[in-house]
Amino acid sequence: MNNRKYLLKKFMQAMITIFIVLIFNYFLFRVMPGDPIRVLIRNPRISVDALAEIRAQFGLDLPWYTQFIYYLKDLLHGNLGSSFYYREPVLNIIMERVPATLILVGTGTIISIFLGIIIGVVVAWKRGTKIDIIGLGICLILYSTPAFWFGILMVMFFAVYLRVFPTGLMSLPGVAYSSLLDQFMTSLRHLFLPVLTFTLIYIGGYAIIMRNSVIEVLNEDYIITARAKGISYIQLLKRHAVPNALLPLVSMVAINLGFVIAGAIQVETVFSWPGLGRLMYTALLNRDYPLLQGLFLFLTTCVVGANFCADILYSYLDPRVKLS
Amino acid sequence: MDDRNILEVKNLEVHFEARSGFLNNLLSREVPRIRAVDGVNFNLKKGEILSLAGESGCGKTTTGKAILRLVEPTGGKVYFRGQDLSLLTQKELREFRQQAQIIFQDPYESLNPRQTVFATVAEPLEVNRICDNTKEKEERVARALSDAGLKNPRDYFIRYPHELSGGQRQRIAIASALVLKPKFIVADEPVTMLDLSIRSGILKLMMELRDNKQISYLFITHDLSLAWLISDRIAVMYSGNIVEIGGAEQIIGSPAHPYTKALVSVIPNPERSSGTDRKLLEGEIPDPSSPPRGCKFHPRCSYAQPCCREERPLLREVEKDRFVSCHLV
Amino acid sequence: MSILEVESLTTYYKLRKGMVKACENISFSLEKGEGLGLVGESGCGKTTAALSLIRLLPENGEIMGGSININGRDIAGYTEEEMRQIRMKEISIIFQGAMNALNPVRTVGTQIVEAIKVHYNHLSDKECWERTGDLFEKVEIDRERVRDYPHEFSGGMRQRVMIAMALSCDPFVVIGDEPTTGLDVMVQAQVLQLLEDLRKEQGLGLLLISHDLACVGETCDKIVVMYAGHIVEYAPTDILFKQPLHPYTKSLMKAIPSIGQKRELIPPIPGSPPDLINPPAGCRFFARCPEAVAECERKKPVLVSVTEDHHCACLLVDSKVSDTSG
Amino acid sequence: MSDNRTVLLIKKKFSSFWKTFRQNKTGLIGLGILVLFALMAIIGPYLISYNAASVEEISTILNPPDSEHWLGTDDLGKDVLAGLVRGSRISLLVGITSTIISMLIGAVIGISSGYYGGTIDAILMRLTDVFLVIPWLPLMLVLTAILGANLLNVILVIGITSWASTARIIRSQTLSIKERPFIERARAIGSSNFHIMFSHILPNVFPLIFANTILVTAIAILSETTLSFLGMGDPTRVSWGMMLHFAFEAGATIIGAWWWIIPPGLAVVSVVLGFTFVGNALDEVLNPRLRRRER
Repeated sequence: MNNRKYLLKKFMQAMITIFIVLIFNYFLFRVMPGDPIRVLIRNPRISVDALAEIRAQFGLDLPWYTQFIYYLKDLLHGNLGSSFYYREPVLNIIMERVPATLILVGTGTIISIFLGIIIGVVVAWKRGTKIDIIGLGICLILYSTPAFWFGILMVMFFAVYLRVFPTGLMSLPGVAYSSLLDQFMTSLRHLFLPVLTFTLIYIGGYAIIMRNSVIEVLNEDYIITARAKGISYIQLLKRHAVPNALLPLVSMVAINLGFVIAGAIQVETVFSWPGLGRLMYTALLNRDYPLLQGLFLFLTTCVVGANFCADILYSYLDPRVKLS
Repeated sequence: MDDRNILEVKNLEVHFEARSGFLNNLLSREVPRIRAVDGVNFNLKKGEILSLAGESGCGKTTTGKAILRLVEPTGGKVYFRGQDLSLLTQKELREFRQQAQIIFQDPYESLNPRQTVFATVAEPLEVNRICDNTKEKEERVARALSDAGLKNPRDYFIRYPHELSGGQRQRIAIASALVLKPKFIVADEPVTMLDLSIRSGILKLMMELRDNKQISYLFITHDLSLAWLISDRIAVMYSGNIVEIGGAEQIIGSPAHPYTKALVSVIPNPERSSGTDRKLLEGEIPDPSSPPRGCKFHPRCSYAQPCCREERPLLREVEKDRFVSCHLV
Repeated sequence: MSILEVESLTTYYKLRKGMVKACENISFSLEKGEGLGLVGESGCGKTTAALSLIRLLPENGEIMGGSININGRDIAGYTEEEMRQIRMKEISIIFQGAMNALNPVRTVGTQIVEAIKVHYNHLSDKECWERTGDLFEKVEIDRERVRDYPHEFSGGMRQRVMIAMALSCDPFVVIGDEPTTGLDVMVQAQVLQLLEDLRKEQGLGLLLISHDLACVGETCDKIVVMYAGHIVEYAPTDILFKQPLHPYTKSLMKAIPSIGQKRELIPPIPGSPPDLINPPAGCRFFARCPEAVAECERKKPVLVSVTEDHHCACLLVDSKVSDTSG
Repeated sequence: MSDNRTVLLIKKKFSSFWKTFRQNKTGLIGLGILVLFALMAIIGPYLISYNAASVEEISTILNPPDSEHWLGTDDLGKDVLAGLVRGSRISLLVGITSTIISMLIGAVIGISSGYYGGTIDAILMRLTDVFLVIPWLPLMLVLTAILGANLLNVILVIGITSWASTARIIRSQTLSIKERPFIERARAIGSSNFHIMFSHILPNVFPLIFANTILVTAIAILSETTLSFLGMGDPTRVSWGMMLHFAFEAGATIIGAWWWIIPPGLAVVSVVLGFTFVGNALDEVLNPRLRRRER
C-alpha cells in the first residue's frame, strides 16, 4: 500500500469514528430520564401550550431523523446550541476556555513525556539494579495516585502550609499589575502547582511504557547484530534501542490523550483553573446539558484528530505499517 | 475411478484473494489473486506413500490442506474412495475427516499447550461423539498412544506438551490422528523440526502404520532425500503445479524436468567434493499473484526455448507412470 | 600460525536451578582461508561456543575458562571496550533468521554504513556508502537496493545482506551461526556457495555452525562434532566421513539418507541428551551409546589424537589407540 | 479415575503456578496489601462504629487524630477511620464488579472479533476504536449525569466504558493463537467453531484475561474514586472517593484538615498499587513475554 492510500484509509477511519460519536452524542442527550424540555425550563408550573410552543421552537415536534439532520446542519455552521447556565452559545464558551487548558495540558504533557522517556530509558538501561527498583517503584506509585488527590496534597503543602504558591486560579482577580514582568511572574506562580501536579501524575505512566518498550527492544535479535558491529552501548541505545522503543510510545501518547483530559478535569477542578476541565465540572454540577454535549463532542474530536496525527507520524517513523 | 486408488486429485485449484478490508476494497478495484495451487493432478494408491516435494511457496502444503478441505478449493475435484469431496454435506464431511487426518510440521505448535495428552488424544473422539463411555475412551486413547510407539501410555495422560521431548510430542500428534482410525494421512513436514537422531524413529513408525493398518500417506516435504528415503512415488511441485511425478528411485536417479534436475543436484552430499556438478538456479520462485507467461519455470531455466515463453506445458506421460510437464522432454 | 585458535573454552549459563554446563573444554583451530564446521544437535552447545568467541553471550552466560587466540592474541580476557574494537574488524558473525537480525525501521544500507563507520572513522559518508554498494555487488545484490528496508527483501536476500555486513570491515574470521537454516534448499545452496566462494577469494577463516552434517560436509575442510557440550570428534572432512570413530558421529552419519545406495531406515538413537545442569559423571553419550561398556559410565573420555589430525573423545577408541601404540 | 485425575491436574497446575509466583517479590507484596484490604472490607465494619456526632457534641467536629478517634473526625463529627473502613467495601465492590462487566464485554468482543475476522472484525473493531478514543472520564461523567448517580449506575458506567483496551489485547492474542497449527488440527478432527473458541482459544487467552482483569480492577477503582470526587458517586454509599469529595467541598484543603484528606487517598493508592503489583506479577508468570531471555 502506498503512503497516500494509507493516509486516506486512516482519514476515513477517523471520519467514521467521529460520525459514530456524533450519533452517539445526539441520542445520548435524548435518552435523559424525563422530558428534556422540562429539564430545560426548570419551571414545574409551565402551561401545556407554552410547552408545546417551546417544543416547536426547538424542533422537538419533528420526527427524530429530521431533528438529527437539523442537528448536523447546525454543527456544520459551528452552532452547538446555547448553554442553559451561561445563556451564551456553547462554542463561544468553549473557545474562551481553550487557551487556559492548552497552557496547562501542553506544558504538563510535554514535560512529562520528555522526563518520562528519559527516566524510562535510564531505568531500562539499569534494569535489575537498585535504580531500576526505586525508579519503577516511584513510577508505579505516581501511576496509582488519583490526580485530584495529588493536587489537593500539593495545595495543602505548598499553598496552605508553606504559603509559597497560590491555592488556585490563573491570576488574581481585580489586581492591577505594576509591569508586564510582574504580570508574567504572577501567572507563572499560578501555573506552577497545577503543571507540577499534572506532570508528576503522568510521568509514571510514560516512564513505565518506555521502560518496558526499551527492554523489549533490547531483547530483539537486531540489538545483538548491532553489538556484533562493535558499536558502543551508548550508541546502541541512541541509534537502535531508543528510536525503536519510541514507536509504541507514539501511539500510546495519542491513546493516552483520553487520560490527559481526565487529568485536566481533575487538576483544573482542584486548582479552580478556568479551563475546559473546570467548565465540564461546573456544567455537570449545573446539569447544563447543551454545554456538556458540546464539550463532549469537542474533546472527542480533539482526541480523534490527535490519533490521526499520530498515525501520520507513525507511518513516517515505521516503514512497515504501509505494507500491512 | 480406479478402485486401487484411495484418492484422485483432478485439476485442483486454490486461488486466494489478497486479504483486504472493506475500506481497501472501496479504495482500489483490482484484487490480486494469489495462485497458490494452480491445477494439480495426481492419484494416490491404497497403502502408498506419495511425497509432494518442492520449495516453500510452491503450494505443496496448500494442496494437502485443500484435499482435506481445511482450505476451500476454488476449482477442480478431489475424489476420496470414489466420493466427490466438494459435494459433501456437513455430516459427510465429519465422517470424511475421521478417515483422513493430518500431522503437522511443528510438534511444539501443533499441540494445544494447555491441554493434557489425554485431552488432546481424546478430543477427536469427543468432537465426533464417537464414544461416551469413559472407560472405553481411556482404552482407545491408550491404544492410540501405544500404536504411536509410546510405552506405558497411561503415564502420559496428565502430562502437558511442554513436559515432553520433541519426538514424544510428534508421537502424541500422531496418536491423536490415529485415534480416529484413519485410512489416509497428510503428513506435512512431520520430521523437519526434529533432530536428525529422532527423525528415523518417527519415519519408521509411519512406515509400520502403513504396513499394519494400510494407511496411505501424502508426505509433504522440502527435502528430496527424505522423500526418496520413504516414499513409493515423488511429485515435484513448482509455483502451484506438479512439474514431475514418478517412482522415487527414478525421480532421484534420473530426473527429467530441469527444475527437478537442479533440486536433485543440490541435495547435500558429503561424499562429493564441494561445489562440483551443482546446478544452482539463478533468482527466486515467481510471485504467485503474477506468474510468468508460458512455462512458469522458464525465467530460471537454462534450456528455455521460445516456445517455453509462450505456451504452458502440460503434465505428459513420458514413460510408464512417469509424468513430466516440460516441452523439451 | 592459525588465525583462530581456541583452547579448552568453557562456558556456563547461570540459571536459578544451577549452572548449565553448556560448553566445556572446546579446542580447535582455524587457518586462513579454511572452513571449519561445528556440528551437533540442538542444545549441544555449538551456538554457545560461537557466541563465546565473539563475546555476545546472553547476560547469564559466562566464559569460565580457556583461551581464544585471534592472530596470536588471547581475547578471552578482553574487556567489553577492547572487544568492541575487534568485532567486525577481526571477527564477525552472521546470525540465522535474518528477519529479526536487521533493524526493521532503518534501511539496510544505514545499518552496514554504521558498522563501517565504527571501524573506519577516517572514511567520509560518501565513501562508506560506496563501500556498502561494493559489498552488495560482492554478494550479488543490485547496489541500488542499499536504500531498501529489510522487509523489502526475501529471506535469501536478507541473508546475503547479513553476509555483506559481516564482511564490511574485512575480518579474518567469520562465524556463520546456522546461516541457512529456514531457507529453501535452492536458496540454501546459493548462500552456501556464495560463502564458500568468498572464503576462498578473500582467504577468510569461516566457522560454520550447523545442525546439518551433510551441508557442512560439503562446504568445510574440517569438522568438529559436538554432543552435550563436549567435542566428541574433530577431523578433516574426508577422513571423518571415510572413517568416523565416535559412536555418536557414526549414528549421525547413518541418519543422513545417502542417495544412490539402498533405501533403508536406520534405527534411531534411543533416549535424549542429558540434562546439562547435572551432567553424568562419565561419558555424556553413555546412556544412548550402542557400543558403551561399563567403564563409560564412570570415566570421562578426553579428546585424544588418533592420527595426526583426527581427534576423538571415546574410551573405546582411546583404548584401541593405546593398544596399538603400546 | 477421571475425577481423581482432575484433582491431580488442579493440584499440579496450582503448585507449578505458585512456585513461580512465589519468586515474584512485588507480586507477594501486592497480594499482602490486597489481603489486608479485603479483611478490612469484610470484617472491619463490625469492629468500628460510624455515627455522626449529636448536636451537643459539637466539640467532636473536625478533630485531629487522638486516642479516641485514631484518624480524627470529619465536619459531622464522624470518625474518619470508620468511614475509611466502610468506604473500602464500596470501593472494592465497585472496582471488582465493574471489572467483571468490563472483562466479559472485552473478552467476548475480542475473541469473536479475532476469531471470525472479516466483516464482524471490522465492525467490532470500529466500535472498539470509538470507545478507545472517546475521552474516558467525560464519557463516564456524562453517562452518570444522565442515568443518575447511584451505585448500580456507577458500576455499569465504569464497566461499559473500560472494556476497549481489553478487547484489543484479547483480539490480537486471539489472532496469533488462531494462526497456530493446533487450531488447524482441531479443525481437521472436525471441531465446530464454538468448540474451537471454547476449548482452544479461551484457555490460551485466559491467562491474559486473568492478568488483565487484575490490572483493570486497579483502573476501575481509580475511576470510581475520580467519579465520586467529581460529585458523580452515590451519596448514600460513601466510598473513598466520596469521602474526598465531601472533604474537598467542605474546604478541608484550606482548613488544613489533613487527617480527613490523606487516609482515603492513601487507601486508594495502596489498593491500586496492590492490584497493579499482583497484575504485573501474574502477567509475568502467566504470559512470559517481558521475562529476560535466558540462553
